[in-house]
Amino acid sequence: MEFERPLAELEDKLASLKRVDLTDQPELAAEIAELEAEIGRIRETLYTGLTPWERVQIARHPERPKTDDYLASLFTDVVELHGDRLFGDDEAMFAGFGTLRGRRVAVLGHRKGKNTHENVRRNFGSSHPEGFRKAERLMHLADRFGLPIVTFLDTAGAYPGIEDEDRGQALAIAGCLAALSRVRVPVVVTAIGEGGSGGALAIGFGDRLIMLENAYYSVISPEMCATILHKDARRANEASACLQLTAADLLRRGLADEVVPEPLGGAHTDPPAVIEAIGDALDAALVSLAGISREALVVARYERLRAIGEFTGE
Amino acid sequence: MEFERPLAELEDKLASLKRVDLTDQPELAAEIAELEAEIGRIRETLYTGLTPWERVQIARHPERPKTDDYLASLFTDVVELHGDRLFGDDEAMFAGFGTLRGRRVAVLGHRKGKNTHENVRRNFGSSHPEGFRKAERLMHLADRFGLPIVTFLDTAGAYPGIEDEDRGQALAIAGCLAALSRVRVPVVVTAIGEGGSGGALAIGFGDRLIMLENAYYSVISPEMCATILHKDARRANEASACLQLTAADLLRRGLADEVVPEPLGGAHTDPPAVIEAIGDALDAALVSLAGISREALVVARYERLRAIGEFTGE
Amino acid sequence: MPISDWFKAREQRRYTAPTTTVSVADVPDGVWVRCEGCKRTLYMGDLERSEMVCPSCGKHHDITAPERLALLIDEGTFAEMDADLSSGDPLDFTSGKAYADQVVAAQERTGLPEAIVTGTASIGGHRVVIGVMDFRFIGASMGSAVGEKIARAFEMAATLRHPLVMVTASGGARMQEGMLSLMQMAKTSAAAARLAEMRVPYVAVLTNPTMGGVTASFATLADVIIAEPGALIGFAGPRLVEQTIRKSLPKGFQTAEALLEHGMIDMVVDRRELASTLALVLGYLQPGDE
Amino acid sequence: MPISDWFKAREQRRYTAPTTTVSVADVPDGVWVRCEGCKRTLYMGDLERSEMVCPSCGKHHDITAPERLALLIDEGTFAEMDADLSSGDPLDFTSGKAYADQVVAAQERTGLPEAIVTGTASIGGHRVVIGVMDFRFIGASMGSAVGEKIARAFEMAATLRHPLVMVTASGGARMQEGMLSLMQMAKTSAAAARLAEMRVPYVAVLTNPTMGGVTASFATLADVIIAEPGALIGFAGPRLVEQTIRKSLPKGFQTAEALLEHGMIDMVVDRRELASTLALVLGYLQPGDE
Ligand SMILES: [Zn+2]
Ligand SMILES: [Zn+2]
Repeated sequence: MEFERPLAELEDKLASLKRVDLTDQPELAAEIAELEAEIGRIRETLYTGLTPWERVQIARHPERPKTDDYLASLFTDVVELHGDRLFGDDEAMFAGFGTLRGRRVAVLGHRKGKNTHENVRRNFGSSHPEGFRKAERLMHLADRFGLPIVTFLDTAGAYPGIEDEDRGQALAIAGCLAALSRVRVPVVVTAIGEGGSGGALAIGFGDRLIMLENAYYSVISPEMCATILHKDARRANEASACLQLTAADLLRRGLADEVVPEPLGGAHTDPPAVIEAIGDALDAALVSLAGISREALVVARYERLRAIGEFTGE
Repeated sequence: MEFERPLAELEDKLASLKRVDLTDQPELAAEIAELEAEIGRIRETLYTGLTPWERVQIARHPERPKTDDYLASLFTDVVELHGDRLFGDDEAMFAGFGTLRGRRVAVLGHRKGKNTHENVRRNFGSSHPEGFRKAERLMHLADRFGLPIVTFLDTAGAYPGIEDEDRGQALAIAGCLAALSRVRVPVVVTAIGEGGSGGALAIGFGDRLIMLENAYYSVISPEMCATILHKDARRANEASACLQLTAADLLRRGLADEVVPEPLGGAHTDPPAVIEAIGDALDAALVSLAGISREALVVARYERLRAIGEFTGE
Repeated sequence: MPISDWFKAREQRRYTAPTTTVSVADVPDGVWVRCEGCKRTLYMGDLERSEMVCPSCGKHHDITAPERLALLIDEGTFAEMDADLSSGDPLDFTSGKAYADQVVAAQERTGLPEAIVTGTASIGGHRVVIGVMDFRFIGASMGSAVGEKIARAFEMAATLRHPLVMVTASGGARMQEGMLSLMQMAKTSAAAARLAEMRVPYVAVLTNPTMGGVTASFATLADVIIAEPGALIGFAGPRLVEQTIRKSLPKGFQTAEALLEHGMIDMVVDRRELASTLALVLGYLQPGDE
Repeated sequence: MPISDWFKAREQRRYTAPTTTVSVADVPDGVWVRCEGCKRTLYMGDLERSEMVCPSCGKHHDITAPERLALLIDEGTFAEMDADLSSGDPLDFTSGKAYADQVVAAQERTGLPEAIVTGTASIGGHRVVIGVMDFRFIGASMGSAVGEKIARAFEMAATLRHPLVMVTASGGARMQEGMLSLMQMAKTSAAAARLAEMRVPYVAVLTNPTMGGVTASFATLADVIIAEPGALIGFAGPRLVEQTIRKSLPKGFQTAEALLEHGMIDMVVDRRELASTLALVLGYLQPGDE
């Protein structure tokens, strides 16, 4: 990633130094040690003081763990359900059942691919209306049979295509919002990467919101915000900061309930640890919601949503 | 229509006789009188002893009053609702609200056109999945807001196209059947022309079934039945008789509640009278259902359906 | 043979060589059959051991209702319901082959009283009500008796609050019972809708072929819809569609795989994994609160 | 000018010459305006008398929330709700034009505290709760205050069991309030879903333009959806769609008429018939039993 370049240069230098035979040039040993210390300091500074835009880039890192990775590592007995029963099956949206540490749940998740082939099939994680309608179908199933809902957010947004508009992208998203607000089962949302606008929100609110440290969740993409404000998408850096889209921002505002830390450099540097940490957070959230009655859950979720917003007057 | 040909020939002869100047040939007056009497006798025989296949032909007569005619004559304050909110609006299916003699109801009806242009737009009255999904949407609306449902059947059947199959024709019909069986409002069905198979049934059962004398309602088209049985669609005449598809047949079996008589020759010979008679029957049916509680309606409709069928064993 | 006897004779059971899709080759004792999928000659014993799925090409050959039950349910758990229900001839339908004769012939050929077998059973330890249609019986078309057995199965599931599993195969409504058959679509759909209102799960398994009035009623009203690979599933028959649109049908039209792509079914499951998949799905579908 | 005063001054009211779609011609006193639909020069008085619908080409020019209210509701029946609610600046958003300044400027320009006016009223004798958005106010984008007023309107409809009528126009979520704005989509949808569960009717009137987070939330969750002719309605903005697919958009894309054809809305109604159509529809939508 762009902001990692100074670090990468030092690391390259270190690597070449290490290739030298130290028996010929013993004075290099000290230089190497110093360089290693320097790299450690820079790494620390670089990743602890990440700007929002840098976090957005980490959230988009191609090696970052994806919905599929969480499904594979955290869940047993996974059953994928396909189709909206209306028009198609959208591979950009996972819908199904799974068992998380012994607990049966319904799972929804945006689905980016691991490679170009998968990404083409999955439209790079941007759902068509069929994906949202499949998600809504699963919400109703979960509600009928008392399965808690766990969702994984990782999308740049709903796909803005001609056919998507013609087939009611807006209505499909609205349908999810209405359904998710009324399901009488616990809903736990995890933001694991990108949280782009309405396409993320469609499966992106509930009784708990857990965010990875470098996940972002935003009303608009930084690039489009910059385009609107400055007619210059390259000012996304600045826009990212204005939008308050980081996990820390959401936690501070009470929109997120918990931020799960990532290793230095981002989740992709140690996927197993990050996935396990999300598993712990999910499990704890589900435990905390397990005793609440169906009616109380819906009332509490409604009140949670109703409380969001800052305005003047009363 | 084919079976009317002998009558038509006599009527032609009568017409030519009447063009003759009787002052020259006074002996013709007696001949004319006799011919008129003969025509009356034939007409009486022809139309009172109609075969099922002849009734099917009358039910398909292009001049027969259609859903649009009933809408225009019987209802005031008609509001048409469009669209399935998913993919399209199907003009082969009318959905909306109307007021019948002061009573507000939801209206569904198969819609044939009056001319080629209309028929192309309306696919000759054969619905696509969108038509059934629009109908299902209206059923739910009527249920939510306590509007009795009145339906008009007049379709050769659901359209058997490639795209229709791909977009779930079967599921769309099944959705209507499920919804119509559970709506907590009165449902009165009128069979005014063709009642072709699943496409008719989708809006074709309820708490009362009123049939016009020459309307038919059948599990399969006579032509397709003949093709299956005899590999010869021209034996539809024979198949029509076997299928017991006339209004009288349905009344006898308890599937229809009432048969509204048509004038000699069929409904197209006096549309206003037929439409008014259907209005009377509809009104009476709605009155008879008006006092029943929502729960009792659904239970009674379920029991009505459950009682249908003749088999051995218990 | 009644189902109960059939289960007793389970040790001796043999799959029916399904003449519709597998042609018994002219080798002694019908021991060799030819797969219509890959045209290879297979040893019937091998085909049986892989549940009538061709070990070579994966083609799923049609199987009978008793064979299906034996594959799906936990041994010894099946209790048949409504075994004495069978078709009358309400329309005295004699055009073509007389309907009454067809019924008797089907009963003799299949050993079944009707085109569907229903009962209570367990699948992977999950108590269910189950119905399995048998295409050999007048194309498993749905007349009064079939509709009645289906409606009763839904009602039994409602009463017991056990999930319902329906394994379908059907040419559609049974035209020889006229409007009584068409109304079975409404009757079975009403029973399915009532069960759904009660939050009792319903899983459908669509097998080859499931068409017409069955697809357009209870079969597709399930919470989860599974289909077997290659199964023909649709509303209108392919020949009617072809005649109507006057062009040839696209490859794979109305197959389970096409329906999956068009979003109409949840999954396509190999027969050899069907029982375990059903058990897995049933584990998630516990009846909800009323 | 507060709505109450505005109604008092009704006799003197004039439609705003909507500079976005009608350009005031350089004739004295702005008495003549040019219609952007047909490019003809119209006498403003004629345009006003036809409710800002061009008498020549039928183009529906944008109108303000007070103008809309005056057109739709029975005279003297409007009681405004939550008139003191307006936007804060929770993110201290200063990139581009400072948000706080934008709000003040919009308030001064429109005389409205926020981008939506809500209240109780009658339409053709039917008691309703009504909300009308005003596109002049920062594109009637939905921030916290707009979302709050909408949620309260849904809740008032629930309490009174009176139908809700929402007249929308919006560019979508208000980005200057960040995630607080996005969450208003969920909040308003939840309020709409709750009202629907209570079987209280909800009619939406989508006017030009209704886009983004408003279309994708409460606006399309109505029981009956009406749109004005030619209104632009969609999720993604046309420019974004064009950039994404890299080809030009089909004619009529995202218009009310296209949405009607695609089955997304119930009807397209001429503004001059909107009040009577609403009254007609409301006559059918009586709150159902709970
Ligand atoms: Zn093979
Ligand atoms: Zn004009």
